[in-house]
Amino acid sequence: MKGGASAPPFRLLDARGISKGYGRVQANEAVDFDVQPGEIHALLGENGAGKSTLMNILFGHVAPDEGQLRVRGEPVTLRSPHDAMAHGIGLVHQHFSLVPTLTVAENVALGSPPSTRLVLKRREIEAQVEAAAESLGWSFDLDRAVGDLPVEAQQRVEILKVLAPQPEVLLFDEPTALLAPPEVASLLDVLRRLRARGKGIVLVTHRLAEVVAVADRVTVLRDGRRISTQPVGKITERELGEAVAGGHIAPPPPPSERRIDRSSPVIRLEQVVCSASRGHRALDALDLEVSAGEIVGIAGVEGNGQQELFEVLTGLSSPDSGCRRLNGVDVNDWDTRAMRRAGLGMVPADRKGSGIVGKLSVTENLALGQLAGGTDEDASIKPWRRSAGESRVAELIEAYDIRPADAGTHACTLSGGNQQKLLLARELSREPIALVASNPTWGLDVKARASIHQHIRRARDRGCAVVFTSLAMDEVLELSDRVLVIFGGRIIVDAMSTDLNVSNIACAMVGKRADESADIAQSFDQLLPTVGQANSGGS
Amino acid sequence: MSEAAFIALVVVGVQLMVPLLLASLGELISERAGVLNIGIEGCMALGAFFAAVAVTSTDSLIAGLALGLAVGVLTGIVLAWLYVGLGLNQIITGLMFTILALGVTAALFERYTQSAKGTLAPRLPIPLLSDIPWIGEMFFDHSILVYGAVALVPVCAWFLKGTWWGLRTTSAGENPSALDSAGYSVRLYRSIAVVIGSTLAALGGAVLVLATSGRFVSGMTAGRGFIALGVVVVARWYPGRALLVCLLIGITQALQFQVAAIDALESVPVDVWVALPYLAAVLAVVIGRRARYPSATTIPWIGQKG
Amino acid sequence: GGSDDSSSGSANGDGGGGGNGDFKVALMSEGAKNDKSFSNSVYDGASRAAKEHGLDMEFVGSLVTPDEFLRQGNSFASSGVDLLMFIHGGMAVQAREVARRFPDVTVCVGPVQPTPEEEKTDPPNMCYWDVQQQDGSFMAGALVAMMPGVDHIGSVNAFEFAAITRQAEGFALGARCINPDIKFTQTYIETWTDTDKARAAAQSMISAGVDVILSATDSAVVGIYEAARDASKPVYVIPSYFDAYEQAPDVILTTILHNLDGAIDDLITQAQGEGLEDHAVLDYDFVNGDVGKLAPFRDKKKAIGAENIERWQTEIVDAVKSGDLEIPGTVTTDPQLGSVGSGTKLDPTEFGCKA
Amino acid sequence: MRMDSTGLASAPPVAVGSRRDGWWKAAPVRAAVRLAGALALTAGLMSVLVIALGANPVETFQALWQGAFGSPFNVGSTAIVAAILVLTALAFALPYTSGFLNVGGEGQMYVGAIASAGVGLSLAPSTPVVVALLVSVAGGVVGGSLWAGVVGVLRAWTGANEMITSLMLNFVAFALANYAVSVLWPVPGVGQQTQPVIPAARFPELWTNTPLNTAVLLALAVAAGVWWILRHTRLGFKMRVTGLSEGAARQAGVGIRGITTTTFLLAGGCAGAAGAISVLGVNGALYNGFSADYGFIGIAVALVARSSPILIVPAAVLFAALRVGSDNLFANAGISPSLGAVIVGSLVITLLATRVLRPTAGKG
Ligand SMILES: Nc1ncnc2c1ncn2[C@@H]1O[C@H](COP(=O)(O)OP(=O)(O)OP(=O)(O)O)[C@@H](O)[C@H]1O
Ligand SMILES: Nc1ncnc2c1ncn2[C@@H]1O[C@H](COP(=O)(O)OP(=O)(O)OP(=O)(O)O)[C@@H](O)[C@H]1O
Ligand SMILES: [Mg+2]
Ligand SMILES: [Mg+2]
Repeated sequence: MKGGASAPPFRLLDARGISKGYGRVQANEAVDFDVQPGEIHALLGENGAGKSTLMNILFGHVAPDEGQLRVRGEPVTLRSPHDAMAHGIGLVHQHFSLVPTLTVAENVALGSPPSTRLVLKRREIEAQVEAAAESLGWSFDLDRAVGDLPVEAQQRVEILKVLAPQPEVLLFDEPTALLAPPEVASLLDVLRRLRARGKGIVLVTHRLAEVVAVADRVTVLRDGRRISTQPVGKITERELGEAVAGGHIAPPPPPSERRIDRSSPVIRLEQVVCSASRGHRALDALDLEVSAGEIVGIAGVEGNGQQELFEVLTGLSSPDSGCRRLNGVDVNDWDTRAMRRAGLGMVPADRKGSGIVGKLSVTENLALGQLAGGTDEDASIKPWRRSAGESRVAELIEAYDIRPADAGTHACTLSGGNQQKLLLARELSREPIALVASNPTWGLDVKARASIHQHIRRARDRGCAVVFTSLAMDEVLELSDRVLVIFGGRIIVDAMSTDLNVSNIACAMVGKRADESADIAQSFDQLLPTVGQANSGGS
Repeated sequence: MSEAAFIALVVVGVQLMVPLLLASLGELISERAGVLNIGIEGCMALGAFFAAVAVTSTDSLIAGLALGLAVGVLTGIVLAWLYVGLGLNQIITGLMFTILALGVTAALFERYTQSAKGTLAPRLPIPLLSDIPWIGEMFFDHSILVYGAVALVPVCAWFLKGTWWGLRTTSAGENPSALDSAGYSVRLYRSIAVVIGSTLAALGGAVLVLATSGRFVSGMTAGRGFIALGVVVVARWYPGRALLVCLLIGITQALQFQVAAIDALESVPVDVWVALPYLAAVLAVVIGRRARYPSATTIPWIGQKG
Repeated sequence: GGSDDSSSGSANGDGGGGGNGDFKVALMSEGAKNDKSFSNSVYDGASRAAKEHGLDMEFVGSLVTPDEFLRQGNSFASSGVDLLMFIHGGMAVQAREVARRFPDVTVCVGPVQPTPEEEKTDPPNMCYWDVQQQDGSFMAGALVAMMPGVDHIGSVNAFEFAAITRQAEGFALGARCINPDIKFTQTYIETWTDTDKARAAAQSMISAGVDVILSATDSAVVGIYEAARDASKPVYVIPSYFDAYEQAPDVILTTILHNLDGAIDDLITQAQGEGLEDHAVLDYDFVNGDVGKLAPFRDKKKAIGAENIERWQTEIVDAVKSGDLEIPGTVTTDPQLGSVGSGTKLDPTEFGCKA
Repeated sequence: MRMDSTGLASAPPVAVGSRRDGWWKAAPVRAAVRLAGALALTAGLMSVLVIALGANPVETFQALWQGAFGSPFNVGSTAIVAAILVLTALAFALPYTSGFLNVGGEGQMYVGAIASAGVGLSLAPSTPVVVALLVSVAGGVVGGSLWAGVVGVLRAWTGANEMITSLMLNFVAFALANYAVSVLWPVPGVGQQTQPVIPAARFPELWTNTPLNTAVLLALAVAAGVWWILRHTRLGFKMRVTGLSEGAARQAGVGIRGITTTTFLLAGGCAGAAGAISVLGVNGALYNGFSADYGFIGIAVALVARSSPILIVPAAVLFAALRVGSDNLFANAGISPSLGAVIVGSLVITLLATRVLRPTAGKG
């Protein structure tokens, strides 16, 4: 369903020549951007292209260095978000700006325009929130702390918060980044409904499929500059992708044809049970086998046990019951150090939090991967010694194309993609027998992603058993030899990637078989046409 | 233990509770906004000293409270500037501030403090309530300072839960970027919380002086500010619970003076009593390990990133 | 006698006529010179001596650690003082070190007595002074026990060590000298300065029925006054060292004047006059130095009762003076009152009590 | 304090050196200007206070210098206090490097002092010098180590906030010291101190007629040892990694519990050695209240030295000079020695406020 294509009489919000620099980085440069009533205007761009900066400027949160803003044709200066709210502009932030310990109602209240009153009239606020939620067909337990809600409910609170002051222009900065496909579908539905009410909507996203699915117009930013603005109807996903990346993207290589010996899996979980902090079973009698030379991808809606699975696989936690085996040996009570010593490699989801250490040099970060060994002799890179193993470091920098190729630079100065390459270099240089990865390309742009995939495939070809979880369904289909779907702490689908399509997976991810929920399947076929077709064609 | 001894235990416990309660409330508000103020021991000492200065020159309870309060506000502004304005490391700044304030009061004490005066805060039995047997004597026959401090508990609770200020202050401590992106100044709300917190702590110091003849004695705060840090964790950042915890600590300390009335306690070394509140705080932190500081505590706000 | 709070520590004796203007004396103490207690009394005595004999006198208070005493002492000694006094019984080691290094300086430490070993190893310029603090509290205890209606007495003490313990135990023993059945309650509060804690301790005692409280702590005593004021019956407080009557005229019964000022004055006078003999030990007690004299009773005469005061004078004061009543001590040769609980265990009749 | 994945302060912005700007904007020049500003500010604040106390600021600062370095005795005093501060500073710096805040150095030093006094006074008087000294020092080191170990173990196994527990345990240690002097090993007739340790257990003199003794060498050796551990051992690398990112360290297979406990044991050992120096090298016995906040001043020293075991030595000398020099204030300027604490506090705060010091928690 596409919204009104006819040109409306005026622009709700019109930005001309917006520029904003942060030190040497020019985040926005002479950007023109506008929103009309009753349209969804998508904004695309690589990481760091300046999308969030533009949104923050439109919301009065960041002052532009240059440029002019008009609201309904009137020139305005937005000194703070309160000004923006007063002009009917609302922003759903890229990173949740919710206070986890406050209730739903309190969070919504926090986002409302300043009140001169002292007393917080809880009843009044709750009534307002309830009404707003109902108009979108949602219902909430208003007294619950937001931190206890699942991610998609938090997203809704975020939206309610922005809708409370009745804005005319709604800016959504990557609202779908943390959502799984079914939730994305329902969110897009909300956007359509808001559009139908005549609101002007800006949608920032990395997912081209979403743009094709709901947007009326699309603007592409690159390096802070506007590359193009055009109606969605006349553009293909491929063209969009190329516009964003600024070049041609190679198609992924076909899945490997090699035969895999599954008789003695490297990693094996048998009936593993693991409880989460809130008491319920995060992993519920889960079985998993990963053999040498295969890549197993695990798809699933966030919060279905992926985190706990990663922890159990890497020895960060131990199963409550059931059995964990590495090369056939029972390793239930091994910790991470023991698992690593036995040859396990791991790539965590938050590379800056628990992957690399920003304030250490590249050399030191590489040494980190060898710490688990008991003695100095186990390590080839020893920054604490005089001969630190420089030649090995140089070798790795070259092999993994880490830029800049300087062993002494602090890892925090590397770009996200290079940080991830460093992490992979660290883990794969040990020639692990198994690699466990969580969202290995999260937040990376297309080129970096391709490079990471290539390194993982090479490891597989060397005989490494690879298992990874990802929230991106297309990544799972693209990279895996075998696809599993995790739901409610169990593996409910286990099939070769060539036997699956997006619809099967999408249904499984919400715990339903395909025939039970034709509408969901349908919406996903529509949502991800290219990937869907590619795979259904192969089955 | 006799009835009279029990009543005395609670009465003394309630009185010992008061300065600690005020300091704890101050710390609590400041931590709710994301500022760990280890300087409250210093605030207490300054509040006590200046309350004594006021009292010795005017002989008035009001003057003592007023000067203690004013000094608390000033101290709070300085601390807010250091913690929030400049974004300095809160723990180190707080510790150094305490060393500084204790040194200043000790140096000034030798020079300025004069002789003490008579009772400043006489007992004020509450009509009717104080006639209730046991309870009346234990809780409703105290000085105005005790009632005042206890009355501040619901005020603080309401401030935090029932007002827009409280909502924003809590946000400043839990997720300052949420407050910032809603268009409010994180620095402002944190600063106000630090000022309120320091003022309450200074009042705690003033009460210490006003409840004992209006004389300042160097070292009279005796680590209460540090105990307050533990109280806040044990109370999980709720004013009502802070009241309970402080009362419990007060009564435990009062127990020390009842050893004569309880045979079983006679053989306990005095040092155990002295160490008890601190050990209790350690234990509470261990048992309540899930006691979670407001997420942004000790992290200075340096503006929105990205 | 009040002191001038705003004066600085040094009192240059220009008033005294033919004094020895070159003689310098320095005193070091834990407390502040205006603490209305121990240090204040020492300071007063030293100022008096300085004025009388025209000496240079310096007093530094608020010292905490032993190495601070040592450094401060060293700093004074090297700046050329003639008499250096450590006003802290626990600083004998530090005093000895300074005395060894500066043989021309007379270094005195007290209130404490040397052990026999120390006497052997000390340099000759080392001296000790002591005040028998139990004498005063013994007599105060006896007086209090004579008061109508007093059957329970108490003592709020700072830390548990001999110089404090002997005060509390002497108080108990003195009271039992008159009334063997009198009840005695005491608490160690482990602080010199926490007024609120002192108040709480006193309050607890009062609720247990205590009628008179001895203060064997320092500036925290103001908390005890407040507790006494707050009591529903008349309760009296007996502070020590410094006639504090004006601080709390309503509740102070009398003050035990350990005559610290007299002792210090006497010591300084001796030192600047003919000089102290080698290895001097100046032991001041009630008989030889008025230690333990009680401050004037003023309006409390009535509460005590004129006839009781008379009886006390003859039965106790005169008896002590004449030697009929011998108050036990705490020194190595006579350690009887040095331990906690001794005051309630010893038999008063052994020392010459009538009852 | 480490509170759930949060650092103390976020990293300072990376300085962007720009060659186009004038020399006066170069980083070292600006740092020097800042330092001078901080010192001037502290001196100004102190002058105000000194004048308020009725004394002459110039005389006061002269007296301070005299007191710290004016005579061999004073130099020796400064050196020995510096030795204590080096060790208490290391007790803060080591955990800080691993990302923990140990504000319990004062208490750990107390327990070290209690232990070494206990050992030193119960040895037979005939014990040979080397043995007696070694055993007594070891007693102090073990005592401090165990006391800090409690904090480490609680942090490692129960997640108890180490800042709060170490702070609270200070006060418990004070009570313990009081118990030792009044009940365990009292001197009859005198209060507030234990019996003296045997002479053989005392640090041998280095410079006659001054307090300077071999304890200074112990402190320097420990500082060098800590530097070596942090820079040149696997353990040190693990400690630094843990400090920079606990999550990364855990995933790299570093046993966080072991590192936490080890760190606190080492730190407590340093503080315990400071206690041992105070008993065996300064006072000869355990005294109630023997420390003039040395454990807390050690935090300031470590900060000024940016937790570098090498820089801690000169920083300790600076703070020792302030501390020792202030004892001379009264005799020569008529000012309360409490001013020493005031100077330390305001100096550190001004250094922080002028950004000369920028402490960051490791977790990055
Ligand atoms: N507060 C800031 N200080 C310094 N640099 C900033 C700041 N905010 C953004 N930048 C820089 O500006 C550029 C644009 O950032 P922006 O967040 O707008 O990118 P984006 O397109 O939203 O990227 P993403 O897809 O990762 O969200 C980046 O290089 C970023 O590092
Ligand atoms: N603190 C810093 N100091 C120096 N250079 C930096 C710093 N942070 C980022 N850079 C540089 O700025 C550039 C942009 O960084 P950014 O993190 O925005 O990259 P990115 O868009 O995430 O890249 P990638 O596609 O590799 O993920 C990179 O070349 C990086 O090396
Ligand atoms: Mg963005
Ligand atoms: Mg943390």
